[in-house]
Amino acid sequence: MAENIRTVEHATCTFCGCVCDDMNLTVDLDKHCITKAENACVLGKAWFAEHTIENRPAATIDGREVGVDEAVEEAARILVNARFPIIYGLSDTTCEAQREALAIGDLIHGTIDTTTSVCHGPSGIAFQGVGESTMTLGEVKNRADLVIFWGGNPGEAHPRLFSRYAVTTKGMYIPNGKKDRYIVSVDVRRTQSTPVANLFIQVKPGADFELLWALRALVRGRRLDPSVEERTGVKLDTMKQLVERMKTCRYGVLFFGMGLTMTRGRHFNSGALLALATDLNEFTHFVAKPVRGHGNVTGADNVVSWTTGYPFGVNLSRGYPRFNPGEFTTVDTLSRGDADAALIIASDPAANFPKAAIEHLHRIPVIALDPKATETGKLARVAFCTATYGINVGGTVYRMDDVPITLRPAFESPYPSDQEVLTAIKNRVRELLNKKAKPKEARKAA
Amino acid sequence: MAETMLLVAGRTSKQGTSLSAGKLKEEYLGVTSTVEMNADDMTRMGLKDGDAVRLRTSVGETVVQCKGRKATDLPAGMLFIAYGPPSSQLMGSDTAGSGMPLSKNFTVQVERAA
Amino acid sequence: MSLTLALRVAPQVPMEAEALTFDRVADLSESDIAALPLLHGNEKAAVGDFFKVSGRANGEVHLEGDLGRVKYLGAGMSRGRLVIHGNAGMHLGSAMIGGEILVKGNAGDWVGPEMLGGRIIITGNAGHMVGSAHRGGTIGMRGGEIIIHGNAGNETGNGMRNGLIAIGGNSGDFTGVNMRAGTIMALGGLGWRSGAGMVRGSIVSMQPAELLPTFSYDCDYRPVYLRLYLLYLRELGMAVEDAWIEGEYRRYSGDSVELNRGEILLLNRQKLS
Amino acid sequence: MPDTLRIVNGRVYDPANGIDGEVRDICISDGRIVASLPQDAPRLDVNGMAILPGGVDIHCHIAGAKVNLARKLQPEDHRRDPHPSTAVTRSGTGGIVPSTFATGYRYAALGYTTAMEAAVPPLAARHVLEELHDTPVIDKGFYVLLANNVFLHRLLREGRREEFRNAVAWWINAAKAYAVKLVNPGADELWKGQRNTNISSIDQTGTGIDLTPRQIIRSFIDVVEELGLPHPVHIHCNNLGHSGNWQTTLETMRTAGESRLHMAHIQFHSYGGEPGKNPTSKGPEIAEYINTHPNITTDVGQVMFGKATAMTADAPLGYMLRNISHNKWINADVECESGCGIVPFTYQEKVYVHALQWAIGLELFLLSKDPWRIMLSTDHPNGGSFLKYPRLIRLLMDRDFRNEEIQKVNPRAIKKTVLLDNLDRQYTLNEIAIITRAAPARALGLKHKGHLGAGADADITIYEENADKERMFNAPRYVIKDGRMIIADYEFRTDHEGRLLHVAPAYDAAIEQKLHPFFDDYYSIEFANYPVADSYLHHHEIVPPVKAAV
Repeated sequence: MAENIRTVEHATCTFCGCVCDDMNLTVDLDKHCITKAENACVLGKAWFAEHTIENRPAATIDGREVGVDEAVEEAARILVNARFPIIYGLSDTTCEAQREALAIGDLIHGTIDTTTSVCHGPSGIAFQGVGESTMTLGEVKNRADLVIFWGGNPGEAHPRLFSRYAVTTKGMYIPNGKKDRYIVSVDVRRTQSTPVANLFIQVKPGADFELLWALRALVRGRRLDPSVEERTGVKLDTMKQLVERMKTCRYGVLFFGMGLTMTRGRHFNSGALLALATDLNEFTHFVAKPVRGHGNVTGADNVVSWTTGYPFGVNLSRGYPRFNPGEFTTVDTLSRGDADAALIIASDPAANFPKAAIEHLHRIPVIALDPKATETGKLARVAFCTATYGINVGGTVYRMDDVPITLRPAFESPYPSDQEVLTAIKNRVRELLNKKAKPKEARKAA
Repeated sequence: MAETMLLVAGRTSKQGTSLSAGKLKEEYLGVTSTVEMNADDMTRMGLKDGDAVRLRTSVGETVVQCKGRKATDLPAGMLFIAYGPPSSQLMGSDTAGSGMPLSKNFTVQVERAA
Repeated sequence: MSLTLALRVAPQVPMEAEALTFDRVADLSESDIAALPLLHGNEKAAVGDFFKVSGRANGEVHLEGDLGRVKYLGAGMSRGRLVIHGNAGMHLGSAMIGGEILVKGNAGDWVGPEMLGGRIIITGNAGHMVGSAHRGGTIGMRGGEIIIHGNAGNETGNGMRNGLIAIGGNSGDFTGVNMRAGTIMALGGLGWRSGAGMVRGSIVSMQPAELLPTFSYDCDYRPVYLRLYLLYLRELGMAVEDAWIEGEYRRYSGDSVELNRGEILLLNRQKLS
Repeated sequence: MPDTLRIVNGRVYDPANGIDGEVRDICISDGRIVASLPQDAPRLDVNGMAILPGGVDIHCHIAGAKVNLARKLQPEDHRRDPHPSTAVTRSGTGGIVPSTFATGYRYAALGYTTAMEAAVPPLAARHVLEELHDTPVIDKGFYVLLANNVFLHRLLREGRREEFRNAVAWWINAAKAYAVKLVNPGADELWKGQRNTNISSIDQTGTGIDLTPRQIIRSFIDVVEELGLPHPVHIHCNNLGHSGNWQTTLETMRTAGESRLHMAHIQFHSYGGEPGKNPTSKGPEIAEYINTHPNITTDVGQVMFGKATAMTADAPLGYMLRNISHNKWINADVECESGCGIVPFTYQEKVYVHALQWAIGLELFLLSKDPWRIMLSTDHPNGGSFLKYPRLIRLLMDRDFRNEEIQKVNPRAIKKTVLLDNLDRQYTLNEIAIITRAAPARALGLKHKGHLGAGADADITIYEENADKERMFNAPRYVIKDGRMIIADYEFRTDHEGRLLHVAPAYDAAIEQKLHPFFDDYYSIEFANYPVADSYLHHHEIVPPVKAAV
């Protein structure tokens, strides 16, 4: 039986934004499953173990099993007839598939948004306001002697951030790993990430901005009202000590999570943190990095940006890209009832979005692509079961620090890839649009 | 008698691993239907692990099971839940020109579900 | 009779109607107005597909119906008066230069972004980003007036450089964030973190507010300009109490993270007789 | 679309073949220029028009990680300049850092058919290739950043020359690059590891790496020569933008001895004066050195007034500009390889320093005697957009226009230059064809580009002649790429995917045994996953070495 066991070295896990590319996979080709994922964390092990070939129809229309071609036809028809079609998701698929989704958006004059808008979208807005001093993760490994985690719980959401990139790992100027670093954690509650920290600062809920702003004032030597202690729950002495540590370290890093982006203040919370890192460069080298969620959400940001000039929340109604979060982002286009059709790729808004948005998804024709059964797939008019990226499908993904990595798929899937389905939809959309345009042109000629 | 508390939604390992298994599977639905609560608050409210509580905001409500956490881990008046369909029921949809609904740190009314 | 455009077909998806400004329609016939372009979702349409056009402009143009989904009404307008009998959608009076827009209803997000001059009056509530800069930009409203009788959302006057924003009710979080100059008067309360990153300019409120730790108390005083502003707002029909005109204000300067030359004035309620 | 075409009745400007405005037929077959075609081949009559080879941009920043960061950074700039789709082309946005599709189309609409992205850390090579794949019409390639490569420094420090050469060749192959780029050699360790400090002299010691910039530069010049790369070392010198940096620039050129060296955006390196104080012009001195040293080629990096974006692997420079402009700022460290700084910037006519930079660029153009060695660039988008090239061409071709413009700028700056000292040279159309086409193609070693002789790529631009050269160069009437009519009568007729141009120097694979452990210790990605797979090349061409590798 040995010939039906395959090993894949240096494979990449696409579960979270760490995108660790040192997986050694053992694959049972008969059973279509990965039996062992060496080096994977608890999340990665589940990711590899659970993505087997399930017995699901490759395509359904209104829950009825159909051929992929028929589903493509119906999907194209929905998109071509819509006046405000939205395309959403895209963070759990390859850049190659993302590019096809953008091409469709261009053809149908739709609205394109990714899961970034409900993840670090606010950090993206903040970035557009203040810029960002940042780095690839290897710099943290090699150089960072001060690492601050703010408003996130990587211990549970990004388990190998600590061991592979940022805390215990040894690097060029950090020969002893954690011993050579000082770790600070700032959060509203203790989490599984807290024990790793040399210093835990518990900030009152909703006071992250005030604390960051106070640190900025201290870094710049500016006036600060003593009420800040009461407001943030953090002693002024603690703030001053932290500021001193930040100014005197050699290479400081601020990692931040959705404790900043999802709470009141949103992009201004992220902006305050980015500005703090920028300010500190007057004294030493300091960088910041949002800890991104899904495997290729950073790739989605990159592809949407290079294609349209904007990272997410892009509308093409006028035949060219426009950007406006709050207007063209998916929570808004759904809960306001703007969208009249939705193409959702590798994401499950029907399970995670605010109630009002989910209710609108029930009212409009939805096309869903996902390797797994989801709430969104359940309500979709057209649902495709696709092969899983990184497990069955090759392509490119970007790590949270913008480093692109090529996938090494483990075994073949009977299902088409997202890219294949999207390419088929794109081609059919183009044909339908040409047909639609022709009678008009003919009229004009006459 | 409902009490006002602050709900934090977030990710957990268990949510992550059960997510890979499938979001319509029992384990995932279980993980996302459990709210962590300060143990002292629970005692005061006469709640024990596994009891059903109703969480309500101006947007909607949901019934989930509660689970106690030490006061050092979770301050009094704070709740934690893994993202999922139950937390969605409580979220408002106004993104204030950002695209992001407030998904963490929002006030909820908490009471024992009958 | 004046020119009236009455909505007769409700848009099914968001509509963009930058043609509906005084400038564009004032000198046109009914049929020419009906032929002006609109964008209905991603489809090109004409004003006449959705509106019944009647009359001729005599200094005023009236829009009737619920236009809550119609964006860019009065965008770039430079003269005349546009009266909207109903709600207005997003980007009302975007980059407006002159004239007046009156909304007898509520307005969506982005009222008067990057506005240069003229006046916008909203009898109901306005959304977020009133008089603000667009994302990535630093220059918000540079002149003119926005008068909101109800409440306004977050980031009112983001990056504001000049002009007046007056809000009869509450203003949301980050009122006057990153403002460089100009005046924001929120007669109701201020949301969280007002004036964050402000360089210069004034934010005024009649209600107590919790300010950022980077704002510090200076003095109590009666600024003369404030009386003039309040009298002016009363003239415009806002409910301005005598005590506010007579009252003393606590002055806080900030944001110390920036130049510390902005001010927040809060009515000193203890000293009210 | 016929695959043959005879273009008749146009004036041909093909300096590489000694043709200066003669009326000649140009024949195209299967994407190449051919000596003749049957008489019945389809014809295009371009009476009254000028036929030039397609433009070649030897130095610009159009794709990759830093460009995309700069793009994402400036929604307010894109907003003003949308790029709508057409029946045959994709949509995008313009502004100072256009989206990829808009970049390709806009270069084509300017008559350019080749452009070289000038700075890519190898770790981001995959990214740049993905973006270049989405940059339509033009042929393109990129230069890989190696001057601050920690592993290469290690080999140099230990005198392991043979391994150094093999490692350089390995890296070029791993990235699929076209040339070797050095940026602020040896300075990254000071920036990242020693509290944001910088190098101030080419012979500086105490760089944290036990190497001087000069040692690094000389080693790369030798190795690139040994590898026979078609383009020599392409260098962004130390001290860019600092007053008094002309000495560093001269020293850098002297380091090359008789070897070929391409000096990037030399305008930014031609400043006199004291460090920290206002600069003066050393344009004439730098031009003189170039005039007397035929081994040196350069592109100017002209500053054009208006919006720009500084984007550079020279991170300390980015920070300096941030402190001047107080604009939003990006710093992006790339492990073991590079740094990066980005700042939106606006050049203003009345500002002394900006006007001086503008004037020094013009001095360099006008004082350089050999147009084959001074090429047109704005270091897009650092000195201004590539869309400003037509205006720059008019400044060079039209003395009266230039003098009018000189009157508009800061007079104190002009007095520091020789621009008003009877510098009345006007570039001829033939010389413009050299500095925008023939010379960059030759400097790049692209034998099939920059000319219209038989065997050349059929990359052709046809302009309506116009006394106003800005208008003339703003919009060619026809643009032909690989023999296909891309633009006719000023409109796009078809989309097209250009080629990726890269080199593949030979190396001893044993070097991988040395590299592997270093990657395990200090990189954050697996060694096996680092080299870029051929699947990213799509439509590509390997340009052979100018001589066999050693």
